[in-house]
Amino acid sequence: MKTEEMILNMGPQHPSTHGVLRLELVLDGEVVHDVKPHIGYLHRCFEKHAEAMTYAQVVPYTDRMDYLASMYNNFGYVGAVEKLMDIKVPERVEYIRVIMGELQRIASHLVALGTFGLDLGAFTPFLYLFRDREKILDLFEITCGARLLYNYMWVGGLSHDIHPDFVRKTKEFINYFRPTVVELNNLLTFNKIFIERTANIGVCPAKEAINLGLSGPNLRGSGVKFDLRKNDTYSIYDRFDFEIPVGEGLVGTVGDCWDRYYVRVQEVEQSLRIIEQAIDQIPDGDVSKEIPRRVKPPVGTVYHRVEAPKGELGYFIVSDGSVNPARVKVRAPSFVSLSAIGQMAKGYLVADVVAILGSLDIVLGEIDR
Amino acid sequence: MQNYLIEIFGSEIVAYILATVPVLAFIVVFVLFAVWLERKVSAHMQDRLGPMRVGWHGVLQTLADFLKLLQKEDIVASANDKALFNIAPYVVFVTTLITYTMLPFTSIFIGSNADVGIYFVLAFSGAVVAGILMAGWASNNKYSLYGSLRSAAQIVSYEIPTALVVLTMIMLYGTLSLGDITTAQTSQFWNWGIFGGPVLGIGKILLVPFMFVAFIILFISTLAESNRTPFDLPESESELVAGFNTEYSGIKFSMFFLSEFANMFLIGAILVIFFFGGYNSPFGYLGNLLGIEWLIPIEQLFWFLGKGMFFVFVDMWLRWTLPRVRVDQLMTICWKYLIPYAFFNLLIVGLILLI
Amino acid sequence: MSIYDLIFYLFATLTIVSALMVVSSDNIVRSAFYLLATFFGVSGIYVLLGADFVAVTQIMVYIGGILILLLFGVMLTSNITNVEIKKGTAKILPAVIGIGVLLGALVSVMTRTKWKLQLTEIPQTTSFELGKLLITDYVLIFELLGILLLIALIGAASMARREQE
Amino acid sequence: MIKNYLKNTWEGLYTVFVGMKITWKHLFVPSVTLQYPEERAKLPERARNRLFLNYNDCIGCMQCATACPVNCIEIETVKGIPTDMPDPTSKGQKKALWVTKFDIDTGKCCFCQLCVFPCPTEAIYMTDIYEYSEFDRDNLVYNFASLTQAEVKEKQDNFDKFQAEKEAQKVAAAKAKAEADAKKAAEDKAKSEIKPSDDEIKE
Repeated sequence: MKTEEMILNMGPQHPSTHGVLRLELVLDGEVVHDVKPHIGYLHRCFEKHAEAMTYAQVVPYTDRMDYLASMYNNFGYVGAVEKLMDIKVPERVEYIRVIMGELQRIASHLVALGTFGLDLGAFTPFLYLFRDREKILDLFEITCGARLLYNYMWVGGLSHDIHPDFVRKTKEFINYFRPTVVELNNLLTFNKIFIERTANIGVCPAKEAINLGLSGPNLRGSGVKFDLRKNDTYSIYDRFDFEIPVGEGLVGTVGDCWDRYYVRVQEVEQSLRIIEQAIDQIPDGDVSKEIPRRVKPPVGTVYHRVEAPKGELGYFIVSDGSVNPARVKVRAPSFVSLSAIGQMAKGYLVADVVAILGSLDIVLGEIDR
Repeated sequence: MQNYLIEIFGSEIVAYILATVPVLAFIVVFVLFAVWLERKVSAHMQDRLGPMRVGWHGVLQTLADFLKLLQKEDIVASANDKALFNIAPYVVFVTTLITYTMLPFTSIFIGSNADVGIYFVLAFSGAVVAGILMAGWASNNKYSLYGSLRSAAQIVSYEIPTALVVLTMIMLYGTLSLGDITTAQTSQFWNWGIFGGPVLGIGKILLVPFMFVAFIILFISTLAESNRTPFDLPESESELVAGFNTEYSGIKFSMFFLSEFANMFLIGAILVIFFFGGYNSPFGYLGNLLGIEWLIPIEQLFWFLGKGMFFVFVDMWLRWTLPRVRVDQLMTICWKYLIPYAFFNLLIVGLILLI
Repeated sequence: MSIYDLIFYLFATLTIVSALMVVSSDNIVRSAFYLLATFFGVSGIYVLLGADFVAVTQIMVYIGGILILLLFGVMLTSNITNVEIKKGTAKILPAVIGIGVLLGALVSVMTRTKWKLQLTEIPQTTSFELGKLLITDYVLIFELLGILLLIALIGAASMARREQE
Repeated sequence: MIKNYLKNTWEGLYTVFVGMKITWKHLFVPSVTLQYPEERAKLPERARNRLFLNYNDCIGCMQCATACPVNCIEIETVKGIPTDMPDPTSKGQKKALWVTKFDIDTGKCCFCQLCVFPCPTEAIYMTDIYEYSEFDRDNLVYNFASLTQAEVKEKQDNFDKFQAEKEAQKVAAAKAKAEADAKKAAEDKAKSEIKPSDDEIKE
């Protein structure tokens, strides 16, 4: 039977495009033939802007890229500049950075898991997870005063030392949070309807995932055991004992939406493990000792990559020896993830596009920059 | 009831119009209450408080919202099919409202204890589809059209398991009339449909599990017919923005809203009538005990509304627990699961009734 | 004029006007929706005649089934609203003959029928009797029809199934 | 196949009940939200909200304005004159400048706190005030300089006058010098040509 293709614009104003993203869906009935993402609605000229800023002033701008994981954006940027300037930061700073980074990873994953549920119509888990994310934000707030855009990690150190209550409150949080993961699994992860909606949907085999350049939980969901914290270790991640969860196709095929989702659930648990190990080992010291008064790196280039919650976050910085960077290029994980949607969504239904988009966990602030 | 009203007013027309007033008033008040309840239930299930400002714990919040909706600008886009766009909400509302004529609220207040009873209810809840299709098509919006087509497919499909279970229950009671079905379950709660209804002896014990299965099937399929989560595909906000009522605002939107909530109570009422004794009290009436005759209808109203509200609450409870199914899974649930189960259930109940 | 007369005229007008609109409307989707009103009017008249079961069946089958199918077909066909609908008279002679024959038949039936001038008794509801008859006298036809519909159901389900690849 | 079918049915119903049990439990969990205008969360002491300037402590060093990545701080200063110096800061640090303008456009501010750290006198800091919405965008520009327009003018005039006096003094001195030189030159006419003095070039 000859049928006509229909073009449906999903977004830029749509409840489940996670921001201002426009997806152009080519449909045959409800079956998706092609998905073309149109981006740029949130473009803020980050890279160009950075050229007019001093190295220290760029940090608040990195906050605003992946605004759900600002700490990790800072982490990557300061790591890159420190590499360029060859600064060795104190031990205490490294430990605090790792703890903050892992807390941020949990917070980011909680949003990812919650909104994924929301995309599939489960509203309640979303609010439970946001309730717990709030607790992490409280931890950040007592430390640096901000809840979303921290500007916490500076080149060579940290803006504030941790709050005296921080260690106690973090331990309290870990104890409080563990049962929530179990509850989430009962309420959402192993719910039959949820499994039916996500298993065998948006399957991305390992080979294709590598070809597409996916990273982070999206790559691991396809069964590739690759994590920069282990494979290209930075900071002090080599001191901690944790596992890299990968998608195993527990309820469907390896690399489906459910696997990507479940990898995140498991990563939350692994992050808790890292925090537990690190929180007891924080050495004494001064966190602002190594902060240079004027950040003026020598002429040169650097590429530094970190395992951000959404995947491989890389900073390529060119220095011309002045106080302003000559070029800052960001390898944003969400951007690469979004580019995979065309291949992933082909042949599935409109409702699956929402599920696939949700499982990729994109943040438009990072895609458009 | 009608005769009484005709006697008072002397005119049939006035009497009939007046007889509809309590039902209409009930629906409006019920919807105001149910929307508030929905918000409160969802809020407390999500560790929130919900509306707290207007009145005690926000009981008047819905009234305030309703007044706001009435004042809103009535937006009709230039590309809409204006006549159909304007009629559609009323078609949906009226077809839902018509079904209330058959509901026995108490033993004395029943719109029409007609022989067709449940058949009438099923027919008109199917006719809602026409209104929804009208809304979706007249909106001239792809999301609305998708929503309305999905809704139509969903309601038409789920009529089959509903009808099969209704058939099972009709076999049990031997009548289509909802009033007669209720009277068949009088006196104590073990006469309720879920416990085998008026059947006596060994058949009653054998029937209980199958009645339970029938109840679950009817619950699921009527839930789907009223477009509630997990079957709220026509208005699934994460895919279709708001489905067939995307383009509506103000009073017309509130008409859809009214009919959705009226539908929720309707399915609750149908379940109660079939399985939980309708307006019958589970333990006998206080009015009989005290010898006050006028107390009985009030008690009956209380039980009927109370049981109905319980199922409305369960609907809400489900909505705030479950994710939404996909459109093809919706059909899978209907055709591959509910219909075969309902069919076998029908067969077995028939056999049990024969022995 | 009693309330029954009033309701009868209401339904009759509804039926006739909407039926005229069905054939005269420019827009095919609108025609389909006018058909809704026609069916509804007809079922109202059935009720007044005491055929409550037929009336409800009319709504169930024609509105809930056939009309919805029709609308589905119309809506899912792309560009249907842009199609020019021919409304002018094309072949006058056959039309006149056809209408003449039909009119003659109707008029002859009308004049020959012995009309009840006064409603002597309120028409009794039929569903109970109908149910009895279906299970006793016409049980074979009923069962055969049931099987036929079941076959149709199974056939529809198997046709709607996605092809295994 | 039948087994799978029954298993699916069972799982479908069972997991729904598991979920319902959880939400039922949460129905009785006390709410975690606050009724905002009546109840307010206590902000930690490091809370970063609206910027505030302790004007008396500001020495007009411009470091905050330089550090700001969005240029939301505008500072203008006038040099103090010996007879009219601004009071020292609360910690006794001497000020050399009158801060005639210190505007923070909170509409632009990105709450990065970068301006707070360089401040030598801890005059600029972030407060815990977070409700300051305005109907007019211009009202979001906060003027912290407490000098009135007249005072600013006065300081400017004073400085100009002072400058002019200084200029005049210098000119006078130069003139005197020049005159002296001229005298000298007139005296030693025959000796050499007059050279322009260094002072004159500098001025």
